[in-house]
Amino acid sequence: MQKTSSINSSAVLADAAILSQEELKPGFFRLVLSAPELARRCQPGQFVQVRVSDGVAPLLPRPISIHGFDGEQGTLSLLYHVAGQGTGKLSRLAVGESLKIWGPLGNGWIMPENLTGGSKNLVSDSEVSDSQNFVGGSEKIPTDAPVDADKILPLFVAGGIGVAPLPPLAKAWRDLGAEAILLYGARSADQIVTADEFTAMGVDVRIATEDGSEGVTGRVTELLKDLNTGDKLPLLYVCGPKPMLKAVAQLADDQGWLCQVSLEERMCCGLGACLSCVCKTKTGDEKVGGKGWTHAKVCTDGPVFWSREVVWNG
Amino acid sequence: MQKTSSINSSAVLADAAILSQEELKPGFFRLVLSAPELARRCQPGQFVQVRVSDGVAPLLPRPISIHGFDGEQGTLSLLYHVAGQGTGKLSRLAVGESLKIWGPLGNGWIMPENLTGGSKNLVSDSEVSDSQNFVGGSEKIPTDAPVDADKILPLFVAGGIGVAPLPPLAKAWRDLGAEAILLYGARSADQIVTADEFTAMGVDVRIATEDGSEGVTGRVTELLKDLNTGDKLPLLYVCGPKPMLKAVAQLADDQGWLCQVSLEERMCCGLGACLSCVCKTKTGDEKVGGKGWTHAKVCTDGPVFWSREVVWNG
Amino acid sequence: MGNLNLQVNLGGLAMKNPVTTASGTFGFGLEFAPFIDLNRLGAIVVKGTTLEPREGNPTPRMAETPAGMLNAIGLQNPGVEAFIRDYLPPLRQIDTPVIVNLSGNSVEDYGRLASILDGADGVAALEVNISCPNVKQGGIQFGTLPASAAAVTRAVRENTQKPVIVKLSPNVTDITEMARAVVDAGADALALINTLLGMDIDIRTRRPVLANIFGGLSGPAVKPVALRMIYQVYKAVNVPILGMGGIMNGQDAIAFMLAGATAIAVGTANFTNPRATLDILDGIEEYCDREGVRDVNELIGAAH
Amino acid sequence: MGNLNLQVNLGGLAMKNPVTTASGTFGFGLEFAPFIDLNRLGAIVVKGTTLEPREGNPTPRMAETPAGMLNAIGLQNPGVEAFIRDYLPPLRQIDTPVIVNLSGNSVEDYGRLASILDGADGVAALEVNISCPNVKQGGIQFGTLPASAAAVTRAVRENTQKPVIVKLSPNVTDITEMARAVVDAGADALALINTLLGMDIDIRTRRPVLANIFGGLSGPAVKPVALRMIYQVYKAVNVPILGMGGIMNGQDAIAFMLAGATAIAVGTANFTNPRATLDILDGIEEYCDREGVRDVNELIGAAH
Ligand SMILES: Cc1cc2nc3c(=O)[nH]c(=O)nc-3n(C[C@H](O)[C@H](O)[C@H](O)COP(=O)(O)OP(=O)(O)OC[C@H]3O[C@@H](n4cnc5c(N)ncnc54)[C@H](O)[C@@H]3O)c2cc1C
Ligand SMILES: Cc1cc2nc3c(=O)[nH]c(=O)nc-3n(C[C@H](O)[C@H](O)[C@H](O)COP(=O)(O)OP(=O)(O)OC[C@H]3O[C@@H](n4cnc5c(N)ncnc54)[C@H](O)[C@@H]3O)c2cc1C
Ligand SMILES: Cc1cc2nc3c(=O)[nH]c(=O)nc-3n(C[C@H](O)[C@H](O)[C@H](O)COP(=O)(O)O)c2cc1C
Ligand SMILES: Cc1cc2nc3c(=O)[nH]c(=O)nc-3n(C[C@H](O)[C@H](O)[C@H](O)COP(=O)(O)O)c2cc1C
Ligand code: FES
Ligand code: FES
Repeated sequence: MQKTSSINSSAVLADAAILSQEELKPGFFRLVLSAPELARRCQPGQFVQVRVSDGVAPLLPRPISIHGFDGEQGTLSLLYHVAGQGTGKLSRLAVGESLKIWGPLGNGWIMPENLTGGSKNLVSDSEVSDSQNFVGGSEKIPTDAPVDADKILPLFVAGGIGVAPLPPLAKAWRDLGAEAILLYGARSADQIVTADEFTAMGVDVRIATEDGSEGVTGRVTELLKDLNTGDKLPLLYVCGPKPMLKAVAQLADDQGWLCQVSLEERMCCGLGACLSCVCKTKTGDEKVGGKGWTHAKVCTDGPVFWSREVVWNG
Repeated sequence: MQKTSSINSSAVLADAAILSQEELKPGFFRLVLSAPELARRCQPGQFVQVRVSDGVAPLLPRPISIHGFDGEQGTLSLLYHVAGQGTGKLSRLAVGESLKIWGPLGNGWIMPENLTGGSKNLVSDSEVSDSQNFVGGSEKIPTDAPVDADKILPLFVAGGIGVAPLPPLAKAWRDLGAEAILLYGARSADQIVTADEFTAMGVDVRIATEDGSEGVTGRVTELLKDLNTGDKLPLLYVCGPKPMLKAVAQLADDQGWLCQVSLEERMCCGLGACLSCVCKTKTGDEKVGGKGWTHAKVCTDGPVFWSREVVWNG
Repeated sequence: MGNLNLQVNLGGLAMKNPVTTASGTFGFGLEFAPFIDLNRLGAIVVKGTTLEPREGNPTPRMAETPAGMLNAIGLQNPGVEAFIRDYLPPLRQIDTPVIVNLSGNSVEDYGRLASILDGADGVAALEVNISCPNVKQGGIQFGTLPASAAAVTRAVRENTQKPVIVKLSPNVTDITEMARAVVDAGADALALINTLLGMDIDIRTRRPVLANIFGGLSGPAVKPVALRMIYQVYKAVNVPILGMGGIMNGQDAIAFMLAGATAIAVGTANFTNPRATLDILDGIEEYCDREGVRDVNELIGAAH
Repeated sequence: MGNLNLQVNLGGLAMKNPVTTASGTFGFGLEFAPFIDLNRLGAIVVKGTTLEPREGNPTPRMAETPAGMLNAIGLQNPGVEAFIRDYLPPLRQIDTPVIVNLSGNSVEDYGRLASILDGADGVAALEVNISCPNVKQGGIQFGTLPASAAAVTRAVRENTQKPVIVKLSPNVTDITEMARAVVDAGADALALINTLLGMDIDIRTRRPVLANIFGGLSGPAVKPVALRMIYQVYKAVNVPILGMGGIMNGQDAIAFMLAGATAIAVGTANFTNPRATLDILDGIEEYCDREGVRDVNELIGAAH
């Protein structure tokens, strides 16, 4: 059977009206859209495809994480950084104009409710070798023992615009009363956005900037060293550029912490159809003559993977 | 020597700010631009190239007639009808935005001051056979006898949006105190624009609509029949769709009237460089073994030609 | 519109309308089920299938270009056995014929694939992708030599009763020569065009953008080339054509039919709008309605 | 920027910088004088010239396409004698080498054109357009058969002392085969790409848009194909390349040089911006400045 997990069965196409567009810091924008049907279906960590033109420039949609959603209000918010033609054009759209977007797409972060109880949520390290079921990471936990949400220290780790998909997740942990930490690294203070909104949710926000203009001087990995985790097991939720993901995943692995990463790849469809967005994930089948890896689709098998699923040196 | 008449030596490239954009009738727009250097150089009947995007959609500039210019104010106005992608995009631009335009391009209408006196302005029918000098029509008059401006009845003939390049010409004749007539044909009343501005200049405006919703029912040629020209020689200035130009030119020819037409062709450069915009003009060299016609460039040899230069059945 | 006939016949494959999907851009079909009713399509052409599973090329596998895109997926697919086992059963639930696109390293590969798929219930026709490197001939594409294209066509023809559609590569000097070669070898229909070979360079890194260096260009940018080749091939051979290459809307689809296509495939447009196929079908109907066309078959080749 | 070397050598033609114009898009040069200082260009390639004057094709001769355009001018030009008499003298006043693009109906035509132009003062090099139908061979293009392309090249080579640049057609299966054939026949440099053969159809009239039916596709749409061919040819032969095909800005020009071009030509971009050539030159300088490039020659082929 075709893996149904890799079909975005709840995705919808929407003509989303722009409710607000705000430049938070130079080049960093928050866009709020009206898309009731879509907003109702979102899970933290999912993304949408955004078509910024109705012509050929640019031709392809841009994948953007869901920064916030409100099923009751029917709204969706996106946080983005102007990187080129597409995001540049997006930033020049005004309230009242509308955009074609589709989603929610992909598998999001593992949510607290999926950590407790039920054996289906628990996976031992040895099961990593099951290539058939491994991909589509957020449903299984690669630890040796069951974990309950109240034994977990949620640790959000953001590099730059990687902060975008974290707020809905932080909200979910806040609703459980969990103490959570955001480690947020950026080039400089003028690239730090929405940090106060995490603070407002009770998240302990710690900042590192490369030029030292805010918080600790250095990269986000600095903040991970000598972290006091108390008697809890840290669960890292990491989003940022690939080298940062890799460094954080390495650190987490060394410490035996749980770690999820949200990957990025160039995408066409976002639907699992075109196979442009693949990443190498482990199959564990070396022992049975396999090559030990396969190409998973970032768009539908991810974008969130357990860090230990990912082949980092490939 | 390369014909210097086919180089737009006075053309300039301008970043023209939009001063106003007004929808006169559904789909008919008047755009006023700030382009001081360019405005100073315009002659009635010339056109500009307008680049409506800075990307690839559309890729090529659009040729639009100069509807008005004011050298002192440094402004230029364009009158256009939304025909497709390019003019559609143009119509959505707002005050404060700017456009790349270049011009003035081409040879405009014959002006009253070029009609009187000096032998250089006078050409006899027999000279039509001079292929070297014939092209670039507005400087010579294909009649048997010299004509003075005060013996002329200026007759503006517009088909639809063909009214666009006529106001600066009407102004020039008004400044001479000439009695002028505008014959204006359109599909229906809601495609008649700026007629009152001609009236305000003292022009006798006569309208024909195909559906009879304004003026005479029928085509603009209806208005030409039984026209009382008094003791004057009509000089027709015609702009509109090709079949209409042809019909009017035929009528004028039959009557022995003077007639200039403004032609349209698909253009790339507008500068005489690419040769996409050609039309067949007469060389009169059949008798000496030639084929009797050549390909002239609408952009630099025209867009205004004497109707008798043009090969209408080619 | 009730009176409009949309049915066409693509070399023996009866289709309820001319709209199909371009292989590799529509996955195995179900990926688009959240957005469109797959039953409304004329046919579904699925991702290119090979004898063995393939992991394809390293990333980046795609790059956007002016009005187009480059891809170098490298035929990642689960292999024909897994296709028949895992992907075909749900497709059989849909009331739309499924066309399987096949690729191989050798003439024998194509023959074996054809015979395996000939026995598969739910496969309506085979589309033979000849833009694949011929391993035995040192990587030269089957699709660029008339003789090898004909050999591949014959191998497929001899191993199946199903309609054989041969998909031509546009990277050739004379597309009509290729068309004649494969029609003579038994093709029931032709599909064109596959992608134009292209590349892009990152001026910051000073390296090719795609890990594979070269990739296939598709999208609106290639439309004029596609229309030209279809127009030429329509004149040259007497089998129906499945036209594709940059079709974005109903108007484009009509232009392809006027050039000579009996049916059309929607490729890159699926990425720009997941409802593209049905929007295009609606656009075709609107055009026929407006222009008084009672049967889409009237349009085929009408620009000649 | 004062230290930046922009000089390049295109098969014996010394140029003060790599920016030239694509034949047929820049007229005879003076048309652009109101907008740019022609003295700043690396070279000017003028409109295709033939032995006799030609009136070219009927209109419409051009159509816009997604990110590109089709043209079917049909080589309208005043003929080589009128070119030398009327157009060359003012060009001699400009301190920029003039490259004349030539086209013929037969191998002999090319030879005669070359010998006439060889004697013309102010002609710095010849660019041989081999994308012309060979009347003697029933209209097949010289540019699609290695043997006829070589014959044309040889005819030109034997009749001139000036650098011979052969301009290749992209409408071939194997561009490297063509490149090798003309280099072996004596080409000092290669120019690529000429236009891709394409067409468009008007769905209202149901007729081809161009009076000539087919036309040549140029502009950003073809850029990925141009880059690919230049990359391939750079690897295959050892003569300098004049690269073109959709160059719109300095970044595009840099990509072409990285792919292997020694100089670049600006074509369709001249229509979108009459200052395109100099804006591109400025863009090349800015890139070099920003990236610490001291000599543009460092960039040539650096993506390999
Ligand atoms: C699942 C996912 C979620 C994302 N979420 C966000 C977000 O919330 N906020 C945000 O600012 N950015 C996000 N990105 C990155 C964003 O998609 C790119 O910055 C954007 O596509 C760049 O487009 P552009 O036209 O502005 O830049 P260009 O450089 O002009 O893009 C050119 C091409 O490259 C592709 N591309 C370039 N960079 C990337 C990239 N990093 N990932 C994928 N494709 C890329 C584009 O799709 C496009 O086809 C996300 C990417 C993915 C894959
Ligand atoms: C000298 C000249 C002066 C003109 N003056 C005016 C004017 O004052 N007001 C006005 O409304 N229109 C004028 N036109 C016509 C105007 O240029 C076209 O309507 C416009 O280019 C259509 O562009 P589009 O993108 O909206 O339509 P599309 O149909 O999308 O255009 C597609 C392509 O065809 C070309 N094209 C289409 N129609 C024409 C045409 N009639 N003439 C030339 N090229 C065409 C365009 O340049 C473009 O490349 C003039 C044309 C010429 C040649
Ligand atoms: C991402 C992608 C993958 C493709 N994979 C295949 C394939 O597996 N087999 C094949 O024959 N064609 C493949 N193609 C080519 C398309 O089927 C089609 O021929 C081409 O894209 C032109 O159509 P378009 O411009 O509408 O996309 C692929 C195209 C794209 C964009
Ligand atoms: C209107 C037009 C006319 C052209 N005429 C010629 C020509 O006479 N000779 C020639 O070799 N190439 C001719 N070309 C091809 C260009 O020189 C160039 O190779 C091609 O347009 C690709 O470059 P571009 O995409 O930058 O325009 C012409 C192109 C255009 C657009
Ligand atoms: S983007 Fe198409 S499969 Fe992931
Ligand atoms: S538009 Fe280029 S010559 Fe007239």
